[in-house]
Amino acid sequence: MDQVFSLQSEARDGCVIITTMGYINNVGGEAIAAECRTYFAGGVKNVILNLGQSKVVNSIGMSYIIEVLEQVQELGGRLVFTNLDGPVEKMLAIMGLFTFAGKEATVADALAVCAREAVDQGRK
Amino acid sequence: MDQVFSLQSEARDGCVIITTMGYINNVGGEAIAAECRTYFAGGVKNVILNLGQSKVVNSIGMSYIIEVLEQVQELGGRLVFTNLDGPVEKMLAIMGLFTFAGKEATVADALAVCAREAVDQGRK
Amino acid sequence: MPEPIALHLLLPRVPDIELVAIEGLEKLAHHLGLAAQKVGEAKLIVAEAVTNALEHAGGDRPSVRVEFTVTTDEICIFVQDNGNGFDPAGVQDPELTGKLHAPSKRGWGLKIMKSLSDDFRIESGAQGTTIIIRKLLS
Amino acid sequence: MPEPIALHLLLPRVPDIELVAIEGLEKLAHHLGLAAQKVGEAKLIVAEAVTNALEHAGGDRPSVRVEFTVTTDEICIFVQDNGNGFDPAGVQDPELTGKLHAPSKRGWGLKIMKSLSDDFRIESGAQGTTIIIRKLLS
Ligand SMILES: Nc1ncnc2c1ncn2[C@@H]1O[C@H](COP(=O)(O)OP(=O)(O)O)[C@@H](O)[C@H]1O
Ligand SMILES: Nc1ncnc2c1ncn2[C@@H]1O[C@H](COP(=O)(O)OP(=O)(O)O)[C@@H](O)[C@H]1O
Repeated sequence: MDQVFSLQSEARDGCVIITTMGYINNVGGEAIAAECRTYFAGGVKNVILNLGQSKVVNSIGMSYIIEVLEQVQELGGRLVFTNLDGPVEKMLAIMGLFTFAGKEATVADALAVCAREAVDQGRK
Repeated sequence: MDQVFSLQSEARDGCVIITTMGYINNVGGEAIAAECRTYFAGGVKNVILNLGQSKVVNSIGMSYIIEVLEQVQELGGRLVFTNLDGPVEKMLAIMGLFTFAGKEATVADALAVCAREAVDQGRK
Repeated sequence: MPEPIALHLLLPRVPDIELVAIEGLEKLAHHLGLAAQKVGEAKLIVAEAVTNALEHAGGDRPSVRVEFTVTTDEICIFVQDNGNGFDPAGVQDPELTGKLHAPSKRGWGLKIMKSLSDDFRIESGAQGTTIIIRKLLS
Repeated sequence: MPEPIALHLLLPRVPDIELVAIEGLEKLAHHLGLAAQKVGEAKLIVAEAVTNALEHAGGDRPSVRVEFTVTTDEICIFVQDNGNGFDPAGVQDPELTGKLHAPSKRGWGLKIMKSLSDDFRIESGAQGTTIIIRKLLS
């Protein structure tokens, strides 16, 4: 069964990697947004969101992810989703999230994307 | 939620240690009994049953444990339950299982009990 | 009297479906902050009652009705099947010594339900069987 | 036509109770061996529908009726609340660009349910709201 929500976070190379477990509703969404705010305050501006272990989410939970996207954009950073389960990926696509946020197979792929962009920005 | 049944087994010091995960009904009970039969055929005669991660069981599942107890008795071995969740312990007590089977806090405690008995039997 | 919270289910005969009822009871119990030991015992009662009901539910459409009514004082469990019923008075109390070396080691469900509950009622007839159980929380 | 399997629930307003319905659907789907992607999408529909229904269910006794009817061909989802209803035609289709920088980022439930289903019907009135969704499996 899709258990109660929990999350783990870790900063690496200027990105915060957030890995969620279980159902993301308003409570889980709010927890993700709060976690991001803490890292933003510490200077991080990219968010990698590994939702691989969240097979059930609701749109209220995802509305908090829009808030995260908004903040990332203001900071000139990036939001990248990873390890998406097929149905969740389809739902995020319906919401249009991949127009503004990235999507990678794994956290390692997402880290590589963020590193490449940092280099590109450095060149400009 | 109490997930689908699975088990792990390992032989140590003449005991098979069976660790179950999830709901034990007829399917899980039968799987435990089958696993024990394999080890009995290999010469093992003591069973340590760690039910710590099975918080829901039903009496049909437990009827297969009575079969295991019967076989252990025929072999002159012992059945010891470990890590019991309070409600499951109460249910096994209602069934009278602790008259014939042991109950220890941990697998390590159960292994010590079996080792002590092996020494005692050696002395006789 | 605290306002009771109710959850009703009508379950088909599908493997492990009793876990859905048990999960429902867990959510109510968690919301009310009930003691884990009592709730765990109630879950074992539900596992027995629903397993029996599903085993004996009858006809083309075997189905089992489960209703929980929960307060901070007690858990009420109602389980009803549409089977052929039985005579509860005719069921012998099981004994472990009698089950060891016997061909069938089953027959523990009713004893376990009675032992774990504070009030156990069973009504059975040709239309099916209903059990109603109360479990006090203090 | 394969014989449909039905599961009915009457849910109280308790945190995460929609997971009980979702778990029930999972058991039916697993029994019938349905494709994970379709079942996963159906679960997301249920999460949206039940969340809405619980949010708007009314009176002293907020409650939500959920019914699944499943075959190897399709999943039917019925969700009914006893709230005050609303006019579905009056709800604007959400756009992400409109939600970014807006005070409320919500308003995606109906769009998601419609997009993930093959047939979406909604009836709403002063007695409450009913949604009926079909999801084809092939
Ligand atoms: N819901 C029911 N409908 C019909 N018969 C039942 C029902 N529940 C129990 N019984 C009868 O009572 C007997 C004892 O039930 P129980 O103590 O639960 O053990 P078991 O189901 O393992 O035999 C069963 O074998 C069955 O004959
Ligand atoms: N079951 C319902 N009862 C009453 N109003 C509803 C119901 N479902 C949806 N609505 C109305 O439709 C609007 C849009 O719903 P939805 O798309 O699910 O997004 P959200 O619930 O996040 O606002 C809600 O804000 C609400 O006004």
